[in-house]
Amino acid sequence: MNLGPHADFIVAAYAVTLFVVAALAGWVVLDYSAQCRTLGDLEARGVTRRSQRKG
Amino acid sequence: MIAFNALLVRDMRLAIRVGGGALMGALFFLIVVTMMPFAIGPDLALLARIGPAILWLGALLASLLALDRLFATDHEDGSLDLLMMGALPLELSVATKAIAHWLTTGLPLVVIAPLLGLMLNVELHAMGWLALTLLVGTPALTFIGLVGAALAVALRRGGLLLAVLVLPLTVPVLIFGVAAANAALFGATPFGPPFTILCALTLASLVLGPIAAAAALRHGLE
Amino acid sequence: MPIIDFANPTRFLTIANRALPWLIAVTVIVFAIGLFYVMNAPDDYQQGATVKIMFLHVPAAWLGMLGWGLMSVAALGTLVWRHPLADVAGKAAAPIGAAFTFICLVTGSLWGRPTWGTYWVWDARLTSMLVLLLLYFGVLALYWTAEEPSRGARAAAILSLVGAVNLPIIKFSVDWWNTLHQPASVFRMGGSTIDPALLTPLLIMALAFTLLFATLHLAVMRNEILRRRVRSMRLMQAQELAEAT
Amino acid sequence: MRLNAEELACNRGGREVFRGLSFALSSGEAMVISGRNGAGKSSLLRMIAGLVRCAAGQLTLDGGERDTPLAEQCHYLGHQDAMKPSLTVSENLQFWTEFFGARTHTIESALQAVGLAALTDLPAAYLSAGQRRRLSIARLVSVQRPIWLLDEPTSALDSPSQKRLAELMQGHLAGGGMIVAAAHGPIGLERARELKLDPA
Repeated sequence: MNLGPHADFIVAAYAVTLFVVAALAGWVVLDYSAQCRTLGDLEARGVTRRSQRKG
Repeated sequence: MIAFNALLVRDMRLAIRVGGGALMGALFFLIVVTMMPFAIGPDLALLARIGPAILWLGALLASLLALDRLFATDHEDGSLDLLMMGALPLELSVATKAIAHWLTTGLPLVVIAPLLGLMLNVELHAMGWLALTLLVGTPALTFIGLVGAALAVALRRGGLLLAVLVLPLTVPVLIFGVAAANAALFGATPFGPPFTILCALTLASLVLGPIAAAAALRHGLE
Repeated sequence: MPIIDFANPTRFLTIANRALPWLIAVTVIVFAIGLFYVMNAPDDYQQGATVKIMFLHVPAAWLGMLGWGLMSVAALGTLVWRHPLADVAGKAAAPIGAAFTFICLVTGSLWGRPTWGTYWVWDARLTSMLVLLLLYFGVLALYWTAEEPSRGARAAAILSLVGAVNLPIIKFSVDWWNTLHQPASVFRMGGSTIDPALLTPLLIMALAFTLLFATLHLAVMRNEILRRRVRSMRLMQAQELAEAT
Repeated sequence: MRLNAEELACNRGGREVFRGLSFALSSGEAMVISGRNGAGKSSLLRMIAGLVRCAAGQLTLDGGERDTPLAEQCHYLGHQDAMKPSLTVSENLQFWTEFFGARTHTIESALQAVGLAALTDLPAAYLSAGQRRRLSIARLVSVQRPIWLLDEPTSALDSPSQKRLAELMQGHLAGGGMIVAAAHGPIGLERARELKLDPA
């Protein structure tokens, strides 16, 4: 594959896209584990949600 | 020193937590700069010529309007009373708040300025110099605006009053900031003199701003 | 499965947990196929290899707009039907739509440098996307500023609908503004005719990006539901303590 | 230690609120200021805290640390709680403790004393008005200052919390502190002196 005289720009475009998508995915994964940890922490302390309390 | 750190950390935390306005200044900056070509037209040669002026005006408005709530929230929830009763002199507390504010609002402006410069077709090689003038000049804007923020909270008014009070005081900063940026960009005049004066203005406002703001708070809040 | 089941957040979480691995796998496969086609795509006779940037730029633009469409539908769901998941969906779409709009702008600017000789031209399409990005930032700032989620959700829903009504007007006025000033010689991106050899990879990449959007959206929605669960549990925690003393 | 007020006068917005006010308070003593609305209860407290200027007269503190201004030896509990909703309970208390120059190891016991120890990591936005008030009171405990100035301290507090506050106040007095409180009703200080402010 020959990218021609403007190879830098093509590579940069793909790199930026990859970076933004990776950052988004990283944020999603980190946020997920953080929320799960907090939830587990709260459940371990015996805090219940209202919906669970009724049952 | 502990009190200084505590206040700095608290204000920066408040700025980046939910409800804080850390990036709002940068966002406003971006929007103001984007609006300019709609008014002026997309002529790249013209935009490149007035680019530094647009960036400086945008940074000026962004850093002043973001100052609006600097003391107001602390006044409303009673924190300001307690800040006055600490061992830290009020002048230093006020300066600390201003530093925290500049770090969370002014610094992002400097960081995104080159990006906006790109959109205004400002020469790449001069972008660093342009950012440098903003880096040196925006603290002066924050510390001059500090006085306005203190007066506004003492008068229990916010919003435009701040801009009306403070904008005339920022004229010298604007003049020498744009002069230095243009000198770096077009090289018609030397960069040194306006830049040195800009530095002097910043240093002077670092001293005078907190003193005037503290006086305004002391007299205004009785 | 009746659609009403999706209304229950717990039920939604179960479905999302089950669906996400599959979605991720399909997204990766379609991206692999798309990138293979992209590598073998011929160069454009006018622009050479830089046309490869189009395979990122055009899908990103499409998803940037799709994101706002999704937010508007969710806004109707929040305001009219008061669907419990609607504002979660709307809130989750905002950062993803903004990210794709940003990708569109950056790739457009990197495409523009070899084509126009500068990184940024106030071209009608790019400028409209820039205004869209600013609108996204506004919605994100609104979510960020609102301390109470439900109030923030309603405010953001109203803003999304106002934005949706305004977007065509903005597009029209930017076009008008641009033709007023723009010399006609400037090259316009994405001409009217596209070679079929370029169209196939473009369509596959568009599909891959759409799948990526769906995956991310589902994952962000799941995070948001968990975040709200944490919030309600914390409220319960404060309340329980008040009852205990 | 002894707090002296001589011939104090107070002007608010061009209106004379009170004048010729004198009192003295020694270590271990408490004083409750009463009077109808607008009589200047809050103004007197803010005057001692250094937040309002004396129109005439003077406030002095005998004994104690000579170089420290009066305001820096006072705790002021006003109508507002001075707590930020986006910071957690412990972050809020830690900030004020550090800002007033005290060691932060007192935070945990202070939260214990007001019954908020279980909520340290909760953002203050989740607290009820009474819980926020208690967090504000925890500040008095975590930083040692001899004079407590309390403006309607029992407002928003339920009766168990009021009892807890009364215990804290008794402890403070027993340790040689002073309390000046503005209140409409009893706040749990039986042996407090009373200062009735009449409109001038």
